[in-house]
This record gives sequence, structure tokens and C-alpha cells, in this order.
Amino acid sequence: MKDTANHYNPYGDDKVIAACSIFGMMDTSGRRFSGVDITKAIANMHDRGNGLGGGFGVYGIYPEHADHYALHIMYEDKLTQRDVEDFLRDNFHVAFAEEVPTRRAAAIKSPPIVWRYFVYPNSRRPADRSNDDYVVELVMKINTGFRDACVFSSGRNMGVFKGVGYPEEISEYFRLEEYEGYLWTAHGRFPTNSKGWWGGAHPFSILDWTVVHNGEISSYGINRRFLEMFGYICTMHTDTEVVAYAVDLLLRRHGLPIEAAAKVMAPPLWSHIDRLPDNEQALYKSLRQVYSSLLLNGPFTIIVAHEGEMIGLTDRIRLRPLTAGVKGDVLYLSSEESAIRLICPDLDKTWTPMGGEPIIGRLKTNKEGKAVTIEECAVA
Amino acid sequence: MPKYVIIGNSAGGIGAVEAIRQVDSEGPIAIVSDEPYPAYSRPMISEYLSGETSLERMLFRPRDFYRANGVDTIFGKKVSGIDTKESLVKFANGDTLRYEKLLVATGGVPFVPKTEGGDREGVFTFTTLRDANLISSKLENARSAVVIGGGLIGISVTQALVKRDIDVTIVELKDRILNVLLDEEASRIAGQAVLKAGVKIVTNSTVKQITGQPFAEQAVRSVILDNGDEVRCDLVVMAIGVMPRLDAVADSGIKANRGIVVDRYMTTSVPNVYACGDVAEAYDYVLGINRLTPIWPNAYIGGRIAGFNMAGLETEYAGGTAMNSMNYFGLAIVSAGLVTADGQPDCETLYHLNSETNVYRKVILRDGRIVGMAFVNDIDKSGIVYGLMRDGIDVGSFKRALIGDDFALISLPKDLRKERFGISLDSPLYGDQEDLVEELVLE
Amino acid sequence: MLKTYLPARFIVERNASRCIQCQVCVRQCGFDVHYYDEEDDEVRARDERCVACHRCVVFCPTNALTIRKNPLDYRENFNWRGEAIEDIIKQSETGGILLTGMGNDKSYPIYWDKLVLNASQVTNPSIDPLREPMELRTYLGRRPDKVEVDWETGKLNTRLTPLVPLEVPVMFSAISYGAISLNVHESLARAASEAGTLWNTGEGGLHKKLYKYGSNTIVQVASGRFGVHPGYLDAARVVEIKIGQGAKPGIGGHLPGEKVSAEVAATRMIPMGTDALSPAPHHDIYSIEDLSQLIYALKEATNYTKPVSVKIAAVHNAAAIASGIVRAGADIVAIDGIRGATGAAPKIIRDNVGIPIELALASVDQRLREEGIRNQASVVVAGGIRNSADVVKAIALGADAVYIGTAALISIGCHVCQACYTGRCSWGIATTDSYLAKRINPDIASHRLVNLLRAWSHEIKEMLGGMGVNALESLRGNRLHLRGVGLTDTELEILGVRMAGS
Amino acid sequence: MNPTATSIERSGTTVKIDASGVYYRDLNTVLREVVTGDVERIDLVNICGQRYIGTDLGREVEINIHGTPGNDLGAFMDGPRINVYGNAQDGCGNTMNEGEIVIHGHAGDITGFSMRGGKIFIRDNVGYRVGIHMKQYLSKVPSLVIGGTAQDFLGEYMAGGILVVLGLNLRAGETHKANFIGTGMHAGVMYIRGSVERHQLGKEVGIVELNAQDRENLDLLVAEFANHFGYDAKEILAGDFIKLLPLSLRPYGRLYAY
Amino acid sequence: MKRVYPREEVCIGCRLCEVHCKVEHSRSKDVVKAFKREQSVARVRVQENGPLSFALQCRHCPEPYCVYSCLTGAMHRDPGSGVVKHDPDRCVGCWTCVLVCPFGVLVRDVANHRIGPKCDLCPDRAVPACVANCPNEALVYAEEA
Repeated sequence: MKDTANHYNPYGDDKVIAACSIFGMMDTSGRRFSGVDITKAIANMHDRGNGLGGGFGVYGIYPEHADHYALHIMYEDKLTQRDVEDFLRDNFHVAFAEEVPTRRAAAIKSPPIVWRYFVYPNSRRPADRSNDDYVVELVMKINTGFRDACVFSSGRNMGVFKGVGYPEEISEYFRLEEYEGYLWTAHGRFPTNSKGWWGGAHPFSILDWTVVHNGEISSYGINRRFLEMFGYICTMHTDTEVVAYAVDLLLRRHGLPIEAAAKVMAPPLWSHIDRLPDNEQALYKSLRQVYSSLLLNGPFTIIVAHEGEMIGLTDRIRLRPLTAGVKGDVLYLSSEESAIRLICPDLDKTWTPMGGEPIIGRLKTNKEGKAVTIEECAVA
Repeated sequence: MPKYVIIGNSAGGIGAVEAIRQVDSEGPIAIVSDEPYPAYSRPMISEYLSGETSLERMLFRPRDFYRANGVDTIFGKKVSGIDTKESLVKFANGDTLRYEKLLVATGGVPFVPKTEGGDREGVFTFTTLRDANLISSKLENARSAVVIGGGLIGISVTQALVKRDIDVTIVELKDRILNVLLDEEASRIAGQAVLKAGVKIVTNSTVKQITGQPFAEQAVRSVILDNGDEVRCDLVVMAIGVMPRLDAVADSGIKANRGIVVDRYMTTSVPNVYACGDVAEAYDYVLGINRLTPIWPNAYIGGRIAGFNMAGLETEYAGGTAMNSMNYFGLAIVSAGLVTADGQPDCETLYHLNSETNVYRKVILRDGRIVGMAFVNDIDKSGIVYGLMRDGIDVGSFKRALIGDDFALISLPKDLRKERFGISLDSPLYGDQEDLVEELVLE
Repeated sequence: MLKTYLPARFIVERNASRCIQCQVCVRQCGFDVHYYDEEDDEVRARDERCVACHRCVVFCPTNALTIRKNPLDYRENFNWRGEAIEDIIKQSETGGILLTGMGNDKSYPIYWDKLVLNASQVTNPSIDPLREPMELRTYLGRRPDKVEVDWETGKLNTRLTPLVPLEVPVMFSAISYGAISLNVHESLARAASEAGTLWNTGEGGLHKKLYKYGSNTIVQVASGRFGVHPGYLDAARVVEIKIGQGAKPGIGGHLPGEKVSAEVAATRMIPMGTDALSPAPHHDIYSIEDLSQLIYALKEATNYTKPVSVKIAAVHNAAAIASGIVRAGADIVAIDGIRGATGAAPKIIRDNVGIPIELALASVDQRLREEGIRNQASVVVAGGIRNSADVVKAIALGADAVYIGTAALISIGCHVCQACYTGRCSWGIATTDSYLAKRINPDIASHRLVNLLRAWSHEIKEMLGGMGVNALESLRGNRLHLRGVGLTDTELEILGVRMAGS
Repeated sequence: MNPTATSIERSGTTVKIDASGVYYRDLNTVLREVVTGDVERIDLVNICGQRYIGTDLGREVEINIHGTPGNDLGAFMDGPRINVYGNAQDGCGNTMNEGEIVIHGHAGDITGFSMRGGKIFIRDNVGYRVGIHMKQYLSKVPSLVIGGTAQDFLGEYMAGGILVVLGLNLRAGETHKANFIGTGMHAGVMYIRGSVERHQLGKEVGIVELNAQDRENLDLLVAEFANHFGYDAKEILAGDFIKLLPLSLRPYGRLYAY
Repeated sequence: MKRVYPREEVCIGCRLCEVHCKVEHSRSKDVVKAFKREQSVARVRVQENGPLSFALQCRHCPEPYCVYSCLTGAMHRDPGSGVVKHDPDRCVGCWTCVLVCPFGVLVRDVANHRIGPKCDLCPDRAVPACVANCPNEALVYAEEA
């Protein structure tokens, strides 16, 4: 099924165009909660999708395997599964493996076989390669080397669940009410062709980075060619994929803070930069000049998440909607406010960010042990 | 016995004949006139006198008109009275003629004031072909003439005389010529044209006496004005005006003031007796009263209305008003209705004067309706204005256009234009476009 | 600037022995080419203003006029040809975007001319349409996948969404009042009513007096939302969301203020004299789910009584976009190809953006079929349809119906001089100037349009008869009745037709 | 969802509808049904995301919405008066023809897009492109009053109507944040209370002093605004207003070569 | 009787009606000769006011005041056809008809002291030349409107 020419993008379109509803919620205190609320919320935006894609990203769900990379892999057939599992055993230490539990759901048609593997790089990892780089490389290998397999989740203590159907149907199928995480993202999709492929649903993910996206990135062609210089192989023929890789490149590999990465993807207009004080001007100019090919042009709203952090960002002229809400420690991001209100009627605060201004939620005690409030993060 | 008897063989009589024949193709008609000729155009006696037209061309209708319309002509016979009880027309020679329906269209007679020497040879009036012939015969040996009266008759005879190389002096009682027909401005322009033709005009004067030749007392030598001035002349034309010719109806019981009173159906106070033309006091739609309007078109139209009613087709006379067209001394002047707004309440006067070209246009409005008009020189579109006046159209919304250089039918508002074309609102020809011109104004 | 460097494009030739100085040409020219010199009692021409619309030629009572292309040749240069040179001169003299009117006039291949139709010989009979039944009726709209009937009672359980019948599968393209005169709108409306087809208001609203033709009217909802209000939507038979136009994909429109007359203003419901600016996008549609939102807003506003059409320009991803449009709830997808016309478009856009309609149609129809959703919407194509053969070929490629714009305008007088954007159309078509607009008499123009459709109907029937089918639906999407000549394998593959002879 | 399952309570001329879990299409069908007859007021409770409320009702009726209505609230609306006790989402008043929308909270992007009649009052902030392409024709002059502040492209392409931004939630010395205010504006008028920098304005608009007519416009609209949300109109009107007007009715008249 | 009615909504002001009227009333009936040799006169005239225009000729009024007012009988109505005709030989140019023509269509021929040629509804044709040759059907020959 990875033969994209025949499966996911059978018509050889430049990119598959899709639009959607997106939702994210995060308890910055780290408290974990089930997928019930987010399922209700995303389902409230049913009409933004067309039943050809739904998915969720959850953080903090595998505390018992927190040190292992949790690979979620979908297979078209058992034969492929055996080949891929051989490949996994060759390159990783596989701590635990099981089929991802599902329940029969009427709306879900011909689902693939979905397994999860908790793995750690074995001795085959070259010394000059970090664990993360090694995982990325092998994920790319599986995704390009095995016709009917797809790794769609590869981070630690997190997981992506997605498929063809409305998001509430996917949630029901994957029994998401049984998982608990401190950060959930969700997506309802409206692709313009019917060859719904489970791998084509959102979130798109590499390592623990997940991206859900609403909009169409008109600059996709150049974004993709730029990322290909850095070894990312765009197999999905979708503009969302480049966002995931761009985030991985900028944040993980180039070490930019999220605020700076946001200014790469949604840079201020030159007329705005020209008015900035000199030092800021130099910074913004450099970012825009160096990463001009990562300007995500065209309408988009994305929710990017990784361990301990959730970022909402719209394009620089806010062509797609994003509403934020806060209740206590919980940050909500949504295409529509009503979806938030459905699960939290008495928000402390709701607002819509300016275009290109990220809204960031971080665990109050993050990896560096620094306490951060949502309020501070929200004002970029 | 004729069913219809018409006394008078001019515009009114002919109008009546033509109307009767539209309704009744058979009822016998007799037309009576003391003149011996078929109907001719009286206003054209000026052209006749000047030699510009012939008797043949003056005929108002083709020679076979009477035969073709089945009209019995009793010409050259003077009517002496009417017996309305017996429905008889009485002739001077004692003959009588019974009628069922009678039209009195006897016209007018010239008004000749009593003047010392007024009975001399060479003193003429100017209303009939006979007058023109008499004057014409005098002109062989004449060099100069005095015309008493600067009205329409005076000017028309003056033009004929000028064309016959006669030096003319006009003596006018008032301060300007054509004062009954024209306002001061138009009158001034007309006066200039008359003077330019070599005519002398003496205003504010009357003729006190007409003197005779020293050795031929009966022949005119000069006139003495009321200020004592003497004007030499070989002939005098009395052109002061006409009065209704009422002799036929005297003692008939037919009610008359200055003229015979008729209602809107041209009926007199006596049943089956109608009157029209210069002899009748008919309805004037401008003034809203009955009065004398002794002009040719009104006579014809009045006769026509009378004819319809005589033949049994009840038809109301819309009324007429004073109206004149002049083409003398190279000047075109038309006027109708009120001459000035002086003394008229609630009137508004709009005018345009080009002092270089002497183009002059004037309209007088009351309540948005036209009650008077005068156009000098550029008269081509005056008929539209006259039509609006006759039909009592409210012109308030476009009144300024009436006197504009570009005035034409196109200047009227769309609805009115269409109405005048006879295109009804529900006709497919009406069109449902917005008024193009109004749109332009908005822009 | 003192002097333009542009030579006249056309030369006006006047045969002096025929010219009677009647000045009909002077009055008929919308561009003030002809003028009368009173002193010399002679009519002359300012050649440099001539756009070769031929109004004067046609109206000259003595046939004294001819318009010729200026034979002046630039130095031969395949790259720097006259047009390229003159465009640069114009822009250097004004600093502005070059405007043009009508459709793309460049030499892109016209695939209609490389497709040939089939006819029956021996193995099956052709049909004589003059005496035997021949059905052209077409229904536009969304159809369910299957018919459900309660066979016990015979009751039809399938509730069809509103479908709109066409007696001839040719509709009149969207041309807004403002770009063209009200008389042209009226002519199109009347002709559509008489011929049993639909006309399209374009994005400039519907004049009050044309509401009576509502049942044959497609009303457009475009980015400018001009004249869009509940009454307008209620008046229509079909509501069309205009996303794009073949002549200017991705471009908005500016109806200049001077064309916004009192009547145009009333119809668009904007003040007189202000520019009517149609933004490039609908500002409530930045994504496919927004389109869906607007489609359903319009369905809600009309209580689901009318099909909603979505019109797009044929662009690279037309197939995917069309698929999305159908999924977004549209009942009709209208696609306008690169040869689609316009009243005014930047020349550079018109001549360079978009793809030919034949290719777009073939791929859209194919995509919708592959996805099993072809029945969910009708496909209408536009952009340079010139004759009934183009119509038949479009239908064989998969269209339900076509739109004609330029052909309709030619029928009522247009000579395709491409000067629509000036608003000075001598034929009174592409103008709101009252003086010029009167030149279209709706009585005459609607009659000519009906004649055109009648003639095409006859021809379509002849072609169908030749193919041995007596209902248009048997041709629809039936690409076996098409063969290609002079096409590459790729072109044949995209068109989904076989090479002639195979 | 079956519309008959919707809970509908009638009392006199008021109808109360509990919309929890009701799909928008069913809700709007119910609204079309109940709006007939002598119903003057409809209270909608537990609204959460239902779209197109107020569309195709075509008459004056009061609709009170408790909750968060969905996108395109009052799209193509022609008559109703809507009060929202909560926030509104995107597209509120889209191409609205007549009627009134009062939002006791904030509203999203393109509020009042292409509206050609009626009034919208918003207590708090609004999103991007608010008042975009508002129009007017003769007596149909739409008004849009925003109590808080707005985001970018406020009044873009504005082709008519009156847009008022009161900035009531700005702190002393704080300027409005929106950029590209009135870009492409070619008719209508905008009044802004509080300050904006020149670079925040589109190049098609100019700042002018308010005249008596402007004051009259403001007095009326601010009075209505204050009345809806319990403010003191005088206090609001005492603030400094600027007026934005298009520099040309033909902003792109010189863009083309011929 | 049939009259010519203008449709100003679609009159385009081309004046081809005038051209064809001249030709119809020329000796040669040849358009070039009619103009170049004969100086024939058009009896229909197009009026223009901004964008508005229409062709106007004698209306042959049901109540022809020109006939009623004519001092000489030159202006007369043909009893059979109802056409209002003008006999130039009998006309003396008093202009009374000008004053009473509610359409202002009568044209003075000052030099010849008479009214110029007027519309005769083209007695030799079934449809008057102006109507037959109007390119936009802006003239209609009809019984009543």
C-alpha cells in the first residue's frame, strides 16, 4: 500500500488536497485524561470533514515503556508484517509487541493490520548517529522499502491512531477511551479524492513530533525539495507531511526554539521586519533569508505537538481558523470554539491568535524542570 | 329640401361639409354665400394682391369639391334673415330655403371707424378677394399708401403693397404694431423688419381726416393725423379689424353678444341652429370663457365640430384660442394664447432671446400649463409647444427645455413622448427600459 | 508623453467613389475612428483607434469601407514578434497591466479539432432524426446511487434532489450585467426561456425586470457577492458559486466605476460610480471545507430547493478539485477552460494560465468515475465551444452540458475584436453605455440566439443519428464514439480515447 | 437526527428549543417550521456549533441563542434579530441582507462579510477580515459595531456601510493591533476609537476629521451599542475617534494600461 | 391606418432610415446617385439627446391639425389611405401648419416659400423604406400601438 502511485495518490496529483477540523488539548499540569472528551469535540466539527480521514495523537500513554520508541505500523498483509518484523529484529531491540486493540465498528471498512512495537536501537546503530536519527532513518527505510507497510508513529511514550473514517469512528475503532494522555490532538479530514489510505490520515508524525493540519500549502513543491536535501523523503504526497519534517529539521536537528521556527514557517512581512529594531531585524532577516524555502505559503493552521509541548500556529495572514481556550491548567486549540465549549462550557478565557503568532502550551514542569504557564506562552 | 344649410362658404362652412360627409354621406347639403366664387383662402389675399399667387391656387378645395360632396351651392345670393320658428333662411330677393340643421358661418366684416373723408375713392378695406381686386386695380397709378392699423391685416396688406412697389405708411393707434398678437419684444423685432422694408410706421396716432385731391375731391390725397401731421398717399387701407357679421341673425332670436353665442357643441340658443368661425363666440380654452377668436383654423375646426353635431355625431369642441402664424418681411412669427402675463394672476413667463439673430422664444405658464407662447424666427418646433398648450399638458418638469435651442419632441419626458406618439403604456412598443435621458442626468 | 511609439494595427480603407458622407460610420464607431470634416465635406478615419470590430463595415450603406491589418512588418524575428514588441511599448507608456477581452487567442492545441466522431455503417443502423425520435433532454443535478421502490405499493422511496431539465445541452455562460448590457442579459434570458435551457447571470446580480425569467436562470454567487440577497437566490433555478473563470484563473475582477451606471448600481446594489471589486478568492472560502460551508449556506438559504453549482477554472489539479467539489456537496461542477472568455482580464493571465478544457474534462470525468461519484454531480464545461461538433465531443468525453459565451455573443453581433474591456463595444454588447447598449435589440438578439440553438440541436441530432443512438445520454461519456488524430500517446491517454484506426 | 426528537416548548408567542445534540440541518428545519404564525421570539438553548442559524427565515423574529452558534450565523439573513449570549464563530452575518445580530461576547473572522443591510453589534473583540466587502445601496446601509478591537484586514475591500471599532478593552496608551486596516476600501466609512499608526492602514484609506454627520452616525450607533451591553454611551463617545475614508471610489483605476 | 412607430429603446441613431428615405424618394433609387447627384431630402429625421434617439416623421395624425389649419388646402388627407399629404404647388408658406404640428416634424423650405417634402409613407412600397431598412427594428409599421 505504500505504492503511492497506486494507492494513496493514484492519479499522480502534485499533492493530495485536503481540508479539515483540528483540535488539541493539553493539561499542562501533566494530569492524564482519556480520549472521550477530544472525541466529542472533534465530532462536533463533523461537517468540516467528509469521513475519509480521522486521527489522534496522544502523549503520555505508554509510561510503562517510556524509554522505548513506540512504533505503530500498519500492514496490508501478514507476509509484509513478517518481513518488517524480521527487519525490526535485525535493527532494534524489540521489548514488546502486540496488535493494537480495536473494536468492530460498522463505519470502518477494510482496516489494515495494525501492530505496535516498543523498540530501542541495537548495536547496529553507527556510533556517529543519535538514537533519534537512527530511528528516523529506519522509519524512512521501512516506509520506502516495504510496499505494504507504513510506520505512522515512532515516538516515545506517545502514539498516533488514525485511519479512514470520521474521527469519532476512528476513536471508537481504536478504543481511545481506554487510553490516558496529558496531550491529545485530533483531526477530521476532507480529502478531495476517495482513495482513503489509512496512512494518509493525520496526524503526520516522525519520532514524537506530530502535526495536524488544516489548509493547503501552496509552497509545497519547494518546501519538499528543500527538505529532500536534508534526507527527508516525502512519501505521502501531502503537504502536511512537509510540516512534520520541517518541524523536525528546525527544532530537533537545527535546535531552533519553537518561537523562531514559527517565524520561519510563518514569517512576518518584509514591511513589518523593516519596522523592527535593528537586532530583531537582523534575526528575522536571517531566518527568512536562510529558510526562505520553508516559508509555508498559503492557508494553514497546524497543531504541532511533541513531548511536553503543544503549539498552535496559523499562516501569517491567518487564512485558516484557530481558537484557543484555557480552563485552569488545560489549554485547548480548535478550528471552532464550539468544539471546546462542548467539553468545557465555562472556559476561563478564549481568543484567536494573530496570524503567524504561535500559541504554546508546555508542561509546567518541563524536561528542564522549568515551570511555564500557558498565559506566558500564549503571548508570543 | 336640403337637410343641412350652411350660410358662409369659407373655412367654417367647408369644415362643416367635410365633417357632415364623414358621418352622413347622403343628407342633402346646401351652402349659401353672397360671394360668387368657390371657397378660397381669405388669408391669402395678400399673396394674391402681391401677385405671388393666382386665383386658381387660392382655391381652398379642388373645383369639383361641391359636386364630389353632393353640395348644392347657392352663391352670389345674400341672406337677409332667418326664421327660426319656421326653419327658413330668407334671402334678400325674397326666396326662402328650409333647413333641418342650419350653420351660421357668415364670418366677419371689416371694422371701419367713422372718419372724415372715409367715403372717398381709394379708401379700402382688406378682407375679401373683392377688396384685393379693388386695391389691385387702384395700384396701376398709385405710388403711396397709408394703412390704418398695424395689426395682422395691416401688416399683410402692407407686405403686398410693398411688393407692388408702393410706399406705405402704417398708422397705429397704440405704441407698437401687432400689439394685439405680440408682446413688446416680438413686436419690436417685427417692427424692425417692417421698417427695414422701407415702410414708415407712425404709432400712437389715429387718422383724423382723409383729404381729397384738389381737382378730384373724391380721390384720396392724404391723411391728416390726430396730431395734425399730413401723410400724402394715393390710397388708404382701413385695416383695423373685423367684427362678426351678424346681419343675417338679427331679429332671429339667436342669442348674440358681440358674436353669436355657442356652446361646446357649437349650438346657438336656438335648436338646430349652429354657428362657428368669426361670427361666433366660441370657447377659448386658455381663458376658459367664450369669446371671439376670428382666425382661420378655429373657423375650420369649429365648422367641423358643428358639422359632426349637425349630422348627429355628438362631438365636443375642445376650444380654440388666439393663434397666429406670420410670414411677412422675411420674418417668421408664431404666437398663441396669452400675449403677455400682464394682469394675469399666477403666471410665469420664460423666454429666450438671441439679440444677434433675433431668435425669440417665449412661453407663459400657469399652474405648469402653457397659456401663451410666441416664437420668432426659429419656429420649427413651436408646434410641439402649441400642442402641449392645446392639450393642457403639465410641462412644469421640463419647462426650461421649451425655450431651448435644442427643443424637440425628444425633450419631452418619456411617458409624455410615448403618449403623444399614441403608444399606450401596455403596448409592447412602450418598452420597459428606464428613461435613458434621466439616467444620464443622474450620472 | 508626447507621442506613442505604437503604429496603427489596422488601416481603414474608404472607397471615395462609394462614400456618400452619410456618416453612419461616424455614429456607429464606438472608438471614434471615423469623423466628419465639415469644411471638406468628407468622412475620414483615425486608423490608430481602430480595433477591427467591423461595425462600420457592416453598417456602411454603400459598402465603401474595408478594414485591413496594417501590413507594416516588423523586422523578422521569431522571438520578438509584433505583439511582444507592442505590449512592451504599451506598458512602457502607461506602467499598467495590459488588459484584454474575449478568450485566449494563442495557438495552444484545440483538441476538439483532433477528435473525430463515429458513424454507423452496415453493422448497426444510423437513425434519421428528421422522422424518428431523437432525445436531447438532459437533467442537471445530483442523483442518488440507486432507486429505491417499495414494490408492494409501487411507491418511490428515493427522494431526488432538485434536477433541472435542459431541452438542449447548451447553456449560456456567466456574463455579468455591467460587463455586458442589460439588453444582452435580457436577450440571453429570453432565448434560454424559449429554447428550454438556462442562462447565467454572472456575478453582477439580476436586474429586476429579468426576475420573470428566473426558472431559466442560474444566479451566480461570486466573491464580490454583488446583488446577492435572498430574493435573488429565490428567483433562480440554479445557484452557482463562481470560484474561477477560464480566462483568468485565480484573478478577481474590477468593474470600473464608470461602468457602474444607475441601473448597474441598482442591480449590484452598490453606489453608482464606485468600482465593483470582485476579490480573487471568496473571503469565506479559503479551503475546501469552507466551500462546503458556503454550498450548504446557499442550500439552507434556499431550503434545499435548488441545485448548487460550483464553477472553477480548469487548472492543473482540476480533477482533484472537482472531486473535492462534489464531495463538498455541489450538485453541478462547471469547468471553464483556458480558452474561456472574459470581459476584461490581464492579458498575461488570459494567455498563460490554465489548461485546455478538453483535457480538464477528460480527467475530471475519469476521476469522478474512478471514485464512484460521477452520479453525484453533473459536469458542465465551458471555454471556446464553437459549434455543435464541439458540443457532441464534449458530451462524448463526459460532459453533461456545455456553456457557450463567445458563441452566443457572436450570434448577436460580436466580432471578437477583444476590446470588451474598454466598454466602448461598437456592437453594443460589452458596454453599459446607454448610447451603445441600445444596439442590442432583445427582440432580434433573442431570436438569433434561439436560431443558433435550434441549428445546433438539429446538427447534434444528425450526429447522434449517424452514430445510431437516439438519446443524448447514450453518447454521454461514451468515448468509444471518439477517436483521436494527430495526438501523442499521453494526450490519447489523458483524453481516454483511442487513436483513429485502432 | 430526527427533528421531532428536538425538545420544543411553546408559551404564547415564545418558543424555546433545546438544541443539544441537534444537527444544524434539523435545527434549521425546526426553525423554519416554528417561525410561521404568531411566533415572535425563539429561545435556543444548548447551541453548540450549529451553522446558519437565522438563514432563510425571512421575517422579523427575535432569536436568543444561549451557547456558541456555529459558522455563518445569520448568513443571507433577511429580517430576524439575533442575540447571542456567548461568542460567535467565523462568518457571522455573511452576506446578510436585513436584521440585527447582537453578540454578548466576541466574534470570529470575516464577521459581517459582504453584509448589505442590518446591524451587527459585538461586545468584545473580532477576528480577521471583519467587515470585509461590506456594501451599501441607497437606504440599505449596514452597520457593524465592535466593542473591543479587531485583527488584521479590518474593513478590507469595504464598499459601503459603517464600521465602528470602540477599543473599549484597550489599556491606556495601547494602540489597536490590526494591520492592513481598510486595504482596498473604496466606499463606506470606518470610525475607530483609540489610536492606530499610519502603517497599520491600507494605502487606499485616509484619516479625516469627523464632521457633524459622523457624530450623528456615532451617537446613534454607540447609543444602541451601549443599550445592548449596558455601557454609558456618553463615556464611550467622549473618547477620541478617527474616521477612515477611502481616498478613491476607484482604488485600482490606474492599475491598467488602457 | 398603419403608422410608423419609433422604438427609442433600440434606436441606435445610425440614421440609415434617413439614408434609405432619401434613396426611396430619389429619381434614380440608387444610393450613391441619390446622394451625389440628386440632393434628395429625407422625410424622416433622427432626433438625439445624449444616448436617447429616435426617428421621427409625419405621424399622419388621426386629428391632423395641419390639415384643419391649412389656409390653402395644400395640406390634405387622402380620403382612402388616410395619409396626410402636402401639395407644394398650393402651399404658400404661411407656416400655420408648423405652429400646429404637435410633433414639430414639418420643415420649412424658406427659399421656396413653402413646406419641404414630408413623409408619404412610401406609396410604392408595402412597408416604408425607413422601416424596412432599420437595422435594429427600431421602427415598426403597425396599425395601432
